[in-house]
Amino acid sequence: MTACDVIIEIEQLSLVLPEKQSQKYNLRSVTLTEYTKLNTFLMKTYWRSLEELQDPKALRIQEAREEAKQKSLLYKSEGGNGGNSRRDFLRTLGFSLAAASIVASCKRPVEKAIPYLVKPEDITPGKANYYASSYYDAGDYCSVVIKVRDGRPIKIEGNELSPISQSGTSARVQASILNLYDGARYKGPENLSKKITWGDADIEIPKALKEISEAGGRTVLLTQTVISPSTRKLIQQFMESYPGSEWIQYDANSSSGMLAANMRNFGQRAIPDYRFDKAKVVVSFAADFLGTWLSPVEYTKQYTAARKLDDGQRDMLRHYQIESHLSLTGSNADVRFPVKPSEEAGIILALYNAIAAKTGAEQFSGAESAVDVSSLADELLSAKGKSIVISGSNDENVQLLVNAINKLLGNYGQTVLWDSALLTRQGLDREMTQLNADILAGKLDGLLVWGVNPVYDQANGQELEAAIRKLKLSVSFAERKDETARACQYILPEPNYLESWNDLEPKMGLYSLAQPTIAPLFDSRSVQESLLTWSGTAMTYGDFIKSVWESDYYSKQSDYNDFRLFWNYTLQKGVFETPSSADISYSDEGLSVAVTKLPESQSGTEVVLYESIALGNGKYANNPWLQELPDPIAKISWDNYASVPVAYAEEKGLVNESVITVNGLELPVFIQPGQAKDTIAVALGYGRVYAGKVGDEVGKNMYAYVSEENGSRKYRIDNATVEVVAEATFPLALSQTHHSMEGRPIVRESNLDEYLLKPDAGNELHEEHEKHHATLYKEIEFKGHHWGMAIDLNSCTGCGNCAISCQAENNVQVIGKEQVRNRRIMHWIRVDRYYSGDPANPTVSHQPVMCQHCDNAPCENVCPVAATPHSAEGLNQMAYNRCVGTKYCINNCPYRVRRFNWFQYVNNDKFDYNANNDLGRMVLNPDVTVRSRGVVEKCSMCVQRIQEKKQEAKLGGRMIEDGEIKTACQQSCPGNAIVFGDLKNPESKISKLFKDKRNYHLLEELHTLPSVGYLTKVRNKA
Amino acid sequence: MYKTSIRGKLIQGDKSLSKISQDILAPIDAKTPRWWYIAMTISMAMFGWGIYCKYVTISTGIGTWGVNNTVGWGWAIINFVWWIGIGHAGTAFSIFLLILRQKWRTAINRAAEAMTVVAVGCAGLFPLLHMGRPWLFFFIFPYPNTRGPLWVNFNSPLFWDFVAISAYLLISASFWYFGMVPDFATIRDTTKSKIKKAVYGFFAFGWTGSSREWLRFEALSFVLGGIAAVLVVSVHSIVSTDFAVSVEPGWHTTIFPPYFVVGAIFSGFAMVLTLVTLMRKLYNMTDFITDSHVDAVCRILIFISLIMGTAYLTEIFMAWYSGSQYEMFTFFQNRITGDYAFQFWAMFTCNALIPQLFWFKAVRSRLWIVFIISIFINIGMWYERFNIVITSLTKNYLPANWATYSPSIIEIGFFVGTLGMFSVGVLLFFRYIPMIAVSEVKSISKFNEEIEPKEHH
Amino acid sequence: MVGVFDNEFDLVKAFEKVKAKGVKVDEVYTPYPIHEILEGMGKKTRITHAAFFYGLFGALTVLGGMYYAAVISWPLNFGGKPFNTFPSFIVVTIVATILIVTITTLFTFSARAQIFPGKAAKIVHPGATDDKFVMVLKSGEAGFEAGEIEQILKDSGASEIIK
Amino acid sequence: MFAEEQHGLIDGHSHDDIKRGERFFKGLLPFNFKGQSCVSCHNLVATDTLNWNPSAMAIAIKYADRDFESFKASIEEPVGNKLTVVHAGINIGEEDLKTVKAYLDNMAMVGPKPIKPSINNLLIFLFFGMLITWALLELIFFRRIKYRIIPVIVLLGSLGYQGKVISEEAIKLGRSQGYAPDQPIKFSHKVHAGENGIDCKYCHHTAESSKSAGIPAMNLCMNCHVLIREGTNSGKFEIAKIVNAVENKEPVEWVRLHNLPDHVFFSHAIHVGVAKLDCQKCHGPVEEMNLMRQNADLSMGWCVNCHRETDVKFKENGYYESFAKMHEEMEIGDLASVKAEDIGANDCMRCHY
Repeated sequence: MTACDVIIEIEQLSLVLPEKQSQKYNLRSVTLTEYTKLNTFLMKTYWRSLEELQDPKALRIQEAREEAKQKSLLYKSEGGNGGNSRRDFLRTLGFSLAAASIVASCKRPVEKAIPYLVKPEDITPGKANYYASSYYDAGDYCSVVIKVRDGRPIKIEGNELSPISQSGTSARVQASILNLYDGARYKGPENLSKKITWGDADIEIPKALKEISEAGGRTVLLTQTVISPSTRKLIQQFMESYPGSEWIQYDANSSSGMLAANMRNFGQRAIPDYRFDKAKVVVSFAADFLGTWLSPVEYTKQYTAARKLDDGQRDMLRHYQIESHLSLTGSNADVRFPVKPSEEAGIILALYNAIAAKTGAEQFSGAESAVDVSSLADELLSAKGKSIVISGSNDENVQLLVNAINKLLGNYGQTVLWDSALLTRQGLDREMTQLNADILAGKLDGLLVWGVNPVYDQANGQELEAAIRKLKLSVSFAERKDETARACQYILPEPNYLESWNDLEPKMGLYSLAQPTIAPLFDSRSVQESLLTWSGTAMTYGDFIKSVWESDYYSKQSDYNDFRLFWNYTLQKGVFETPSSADISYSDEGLSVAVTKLPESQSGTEVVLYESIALGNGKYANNPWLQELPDPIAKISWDNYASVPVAYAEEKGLVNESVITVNGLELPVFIQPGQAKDTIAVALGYGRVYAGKVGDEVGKNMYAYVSEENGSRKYRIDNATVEVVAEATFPLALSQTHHSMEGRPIVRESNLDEYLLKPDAGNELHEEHEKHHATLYKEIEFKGHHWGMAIDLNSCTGCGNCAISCQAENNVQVIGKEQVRNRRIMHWIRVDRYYSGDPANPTVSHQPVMCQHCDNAPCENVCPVAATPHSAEGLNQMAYNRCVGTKYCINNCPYRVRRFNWFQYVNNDKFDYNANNDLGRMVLNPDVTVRSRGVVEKCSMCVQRIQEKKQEAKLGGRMIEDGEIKTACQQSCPGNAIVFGDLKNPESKISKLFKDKRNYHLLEELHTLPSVGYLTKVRNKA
Repeated sequence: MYKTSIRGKLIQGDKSLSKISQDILAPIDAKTPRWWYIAMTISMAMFGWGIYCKYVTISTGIGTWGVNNTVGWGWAIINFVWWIGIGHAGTAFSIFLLILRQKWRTAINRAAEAMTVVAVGCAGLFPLLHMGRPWLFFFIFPYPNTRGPLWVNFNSPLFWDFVAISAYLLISASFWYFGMVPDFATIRDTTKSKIKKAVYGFFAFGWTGSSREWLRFEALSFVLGGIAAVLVVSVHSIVSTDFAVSVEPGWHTTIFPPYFVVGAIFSGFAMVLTLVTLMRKLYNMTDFITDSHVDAVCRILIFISLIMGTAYLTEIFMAWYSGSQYEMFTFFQNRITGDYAFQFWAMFTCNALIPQLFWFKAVRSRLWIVFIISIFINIGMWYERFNIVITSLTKNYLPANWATYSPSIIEIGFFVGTLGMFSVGVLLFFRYIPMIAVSEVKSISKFNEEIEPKEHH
Repeated sequence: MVGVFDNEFDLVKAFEKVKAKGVKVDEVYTPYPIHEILEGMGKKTRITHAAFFYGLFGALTVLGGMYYAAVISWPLNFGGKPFNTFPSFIVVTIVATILIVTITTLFTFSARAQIFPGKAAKIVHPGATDDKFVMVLKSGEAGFEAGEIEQILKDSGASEIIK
Repeated sequence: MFAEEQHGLIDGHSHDDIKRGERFFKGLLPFNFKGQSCVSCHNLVATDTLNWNPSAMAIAIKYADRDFESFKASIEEPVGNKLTVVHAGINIGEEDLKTVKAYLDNMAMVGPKPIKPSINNLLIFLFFGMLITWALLELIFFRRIKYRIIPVIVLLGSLGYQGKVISEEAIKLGRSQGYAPDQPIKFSHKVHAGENGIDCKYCHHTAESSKSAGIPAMNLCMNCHVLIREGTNSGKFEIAKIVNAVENKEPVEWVRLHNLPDHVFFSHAIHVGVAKLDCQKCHGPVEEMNLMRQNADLSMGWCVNCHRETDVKFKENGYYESFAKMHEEMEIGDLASVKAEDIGANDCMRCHY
């Protein structure tokens, strides 16, 4: 870096991204034609290189001319300034501290403004557009709205119109925006690492497919569960054009056992629609339905709705969780029983028997239950038709038993519905197992892999890889690098979901559309289009969907009498619902056999392999936001680890970061309160080896230990050999290291019965502190607005969606494992998790903490340079460009919500994440400054959103409506736990919540007068 | 009037005025001793490492330190307060003893003042470089600007700090310098080297020793002494407000200003003792820095040590008496016991217990024991600052934020660098500047009854 | 006429005698201040008074400046405090006043005592800064009789008399 | 081989041709043209902002890709009225003209000659630095000048000058008031907004509704210039650039004048759409500027002080009904007007987030 750069950085307060002039991509709002620039930039970086190869000489001359043109402009622009001599004077002066200011002006870069040639109608520079779309991957479905700013998708919001996700999203959905700008995406079609054109592929592959087909060979299209009706249709077409080809759906984290059981009981290869909002009692056997099980966003919405108390509701769902490792769901349960995984089946059987005994159904003998279930059975029976029993087990027999219990409880048709069955998981494991064996046995000729990664997530991945390499034809449609694609002959990258059309049917009768929000960044083509082309249909996939919708769905509605209107409105709303009903009856086929085949209780150590909240099946391991999201329970990022019970650790003398081996695999230890005795839990989805520079070699791949049992994948290791590796340590990036509240009134809670007697139960202190509210001097009066936020601790499940949503909205930087471990995580909103009670089975509390925007803010008083005063609207402001970084405010914030830029996190090779390349930086929100090294940052209550809505109101000459402004954390919160609004407006929801008896402020005894209120957590223990 | 017969001689040996000049100024004219070069090399090496660490800090960021989002201040602030404390000795000696008419101070105050200037210089580096963007330090100064103008926050203790430290540095440096002007004149008039004559002549500002000069010099000393006395109290009181004004448990307490001032004088006197014993040994200045000087400082240290002990106990009592669970936790579970018990007890032992050995004359009269104890006090005072800064920050209000802190090699290097800088400064002082205020010593020499007024013949 | 003495007591004795004669002593050079002489020379300094006014002026300026900046020019809300946070201002006022007093007094001293960088010393006797006490009398003064004065000096113990 | 090295070809032209062309262009080799040469109208270095004629560089770039015939035609048989008038009477041999073309082609390749940096200010600055050194040495060591006041005055004076330079530069730091760079097209606001009276918001039409006022897309220019192909001042050359840009889909790279630092968020909509400020309030008399110039210094103080002086449309805009108490005060007459500052316009969060 030259001296001038240094100074420009100083002068610009280094908030700009210092880039080469030619590639300068201004991330600020006022630039006119970011779209144009963007495309030029991308062409330059990725496409023009082809031309360069073709005619280097011609290009050189052209470049020379370009350069000359640039130069001429540079000189001219200096000439007009009259500052010519000044610049030169400074240029020759060199750099010293005293003359720093002088030198600074030496090289003010010439900024270009390039207007559109022809302005697109729907783009106004500086204004964002929103497009409804849908996210679907690895069984997670979410209806979303994409915020597109100057041609770039930059943020994902939940779609309020969707009956499934209802404006909620999950952390993975929020982070999916960054997948679009992932450097590990394939840039174009390849054949054995050589670039080819789509034309080549369209000739070679159909030829090979035809040859296989004609020779009577076998080709398999291996996909994840496909819920797109149009795609299912065109896959059928494709199968027909190549006889002998097969289509296998495979889910790495499968629900095969459930599907198999439902096929027996109901004849449906589907999963019924669980309605937690209609339930009074939920008993979950290791099903992490708030975190990862089936449709967690939807279930969180329903679950929290069934437990809300602020709208005069006086009844709450009661939640029992029986599980071995403390899951997100378990942490929210009213009653939780830690048991060994192999004991679960016995307990379910006992529960069945207890219920059967009272309902007069057949009882089965079996192993003794580890938990006394009689009272549970009574409670379930008293809530007949208003309860749900679920199990996370992937064992068909267990699921048959669970179905039988639900049947006995009369839940079908009440809380468990078949009319709107869930279609997002359809993979049957035995099909994949067979395919795996066939590939190894050489019984397969062609393999088309789309959206799955068997080389990574099958236990015999390496053998499989070698076998795939030997296939006659192997094609991967991978969007980004993965292990299976590496083994394939052809890589024909599919575009990101934000770049392509799609239609989805996540539930029966519920459809939604996905539309492109940006032109494909790379030379990619949707898989559907390839399949269409290869099956001889010359049609784009977008047109295909339209034709399918015109023929299939247009007739199912009566609102619009023109297909074009129907299509446009549906596209605008993103979702389309038709009433559906299914006439499905239950048959108890196989139950008596199933109970004999239940997994038996084991005596050895059992290892539970669970899906992690952040990474899921590991497909997006290269997404640094997800890698850095602390696990909601363990608060560890950037690794998977062996969760061991407290007692075990004490017995073996283990501490956090010790190392143990599990069946020979070394794993770092994390002592997890609530981990069942004799069990260990390790997350799946880590240990990718070919994911990209962020995701490679992070953690250990536990899929290698996934075995098979009763025809489905078994996420458990029985009788594991566990040994302590003496003296060894492995660093873990914990973002919270102390787990007890130390008796402090931080998370205040009560039980439903107490609350019903006295609404301020558990919150008596609040009134006490209010009484002492006194001040020496006149309080500052807020004239127009006073923004405030209320957080319902009863609704917060701790899922971590808010952290990522905030990260995307506010350009929060990723800092990597080492810095997280140094306790320097940048997340503006964090979810504190406390344990209380018995370490073997603790009570868990989640509490999101962000800047409390105190009216008597301690941080404001101590900043010497006035970088953080209070605004006239009650916000605690942070002017980055004024901050000199004394860190005093950090020290004086009792909540410790202020974050410091310890390093330059943007454009720094030491922090090689998304902000270190042009592509990754495209996700940055142009309305929020990118902070430089040495300044403090913190939650701003999304002031850019406040300003935008205020501007809209002012332009419309109207007052701001309550609920119009939504902060990023609030907008997509699946639990509706966060409410933002104007405290000056007595009618606003926030004003009402602040008067709620449950409302209190964090550390209110310090009289900091926070603008954030918390509503006490009310549990529903018996 | 000072009675030599009662309180011992102020200067040992029968020295004429000219002999006093010669003895004190000898190191300046003499050949540089070998140990000086060795010591200088070591100090320069330490200093150099410090500079490298500062370079790393500025070029890469504060991230190279061990501080984090919970513990925003680490060694930098500990060392800052420590150095400022040491920097109190000079002024304290000169001013308080001047006010108290303690004639014996004259032999020591120059060294103490020199130490002050260097120590405050070292101290000032820490708050400057612990900033995230030190190149913008001038934002802290309320100068008219084109930003509106945007001023500073006058409520911030850091702003007070900035004013206090810069004022203290300027004032103590001028106080020190103007005290030396007559001595520079003496060197100018006694030295044989032409270069020295010119250089010291320049620094002497044309001093001749005339009565008009002495008259105003006395007035100046009076004024500076008077107002600097306020500084001794104010500077460390202000430094203490960095902590006392905040809301952190263990910081938010009114005892801090007096407690800090006394602590500062304590550590300053200890450092003076360290330096003076060394000086006496190395330059054989036993005649000027007499046993009684050392004895007097030791006696003062006993007294201050008792105050320190009381302050510690008061703090603990107040934590309990306040009934605040956060305060209680900080003192009883994080200092007296807990993760930081060692640092607490090291502090308590070094500051409140070990100096009690000075009750024994046998201890006071053995220079090497005095030297060791003075080092212990310096260490103890460092631990005191560690206790205050780190224990409060690591475990504060929300347990979810609790974090540990350990310094990085860069932070350690920074501290070692200032130690090097300090000893470089002190060594230069030994070498080029009169270690003892010559004119002042001369003025007290008349109290040595050996120099009787001569009967004229 | 210059009288050089070896010690303070002789000088003071001679000084008193010369003064008693009614002869004005022009200047006395000593290695350290001698109060009898300083008083006897009859000179007064008003540096202390000046310092007081500097202080008064400094304090008012600082306080006024802060009030202007924080209340009038751009009032900002820090932590819900009133704009005029007088107690906070006091701290800075004290210290800044001390600084102002020190610097202005130093300049005053420098100007009045004619002690400034680069001044060439007019050395009457090189020992005056070491161990000699030097008294200078001007021959043009009223009542100056060379012989008489010389005798007084000699009697008081002058080690050297330069004419 | 030797010959080739000496007369090495650049882009198809020999060194000699280029040299010769340069001489013709600069009038060193005179040709018959009313005593003028090319350089009389076509600047080599952009200095005169009122020169409506295309600069040498602009011509060079335009004709670099075209053949000699079209170049020759533009000189000898120009189409535009203006060009016909000014180019009338040029008489230059074809071979000579070819060398001129060679010279221009070469210029398009290598770019204009760099301007040699002027170091006057630096020299003055260093000179004062030396004066300081001298004065110090004089005061301390030499002592040759009897009146000590002289070096003291020199010292103080020099320090003052250097201080002034440094503080002025520091204030100017990142500012560019008066910045008026040459643009790729000689677009005159005076002609459009002044003489032809086109409303600002016709071209900058998003100013009222978006944060950005918007630089008009080229197709907007074409609304008028589809008909108007020749200007009174600039002839056809400049307008042809617009047409060319639209036809060849080459966006025009304007040089931005108003560059706020990246940490400042400014919205035109609030100022133009809500506060109804005139464009001239900030941008100055644009209708009088041939070459667009940055009028205000765009400093924070400039923003903040305007907020202190400007009234808010408090009663007119329904949004401000949220400020109920202030409306009451206004009713009873306690409050005469509401300045932008009074509703928090000078809060940090308004511009920095």
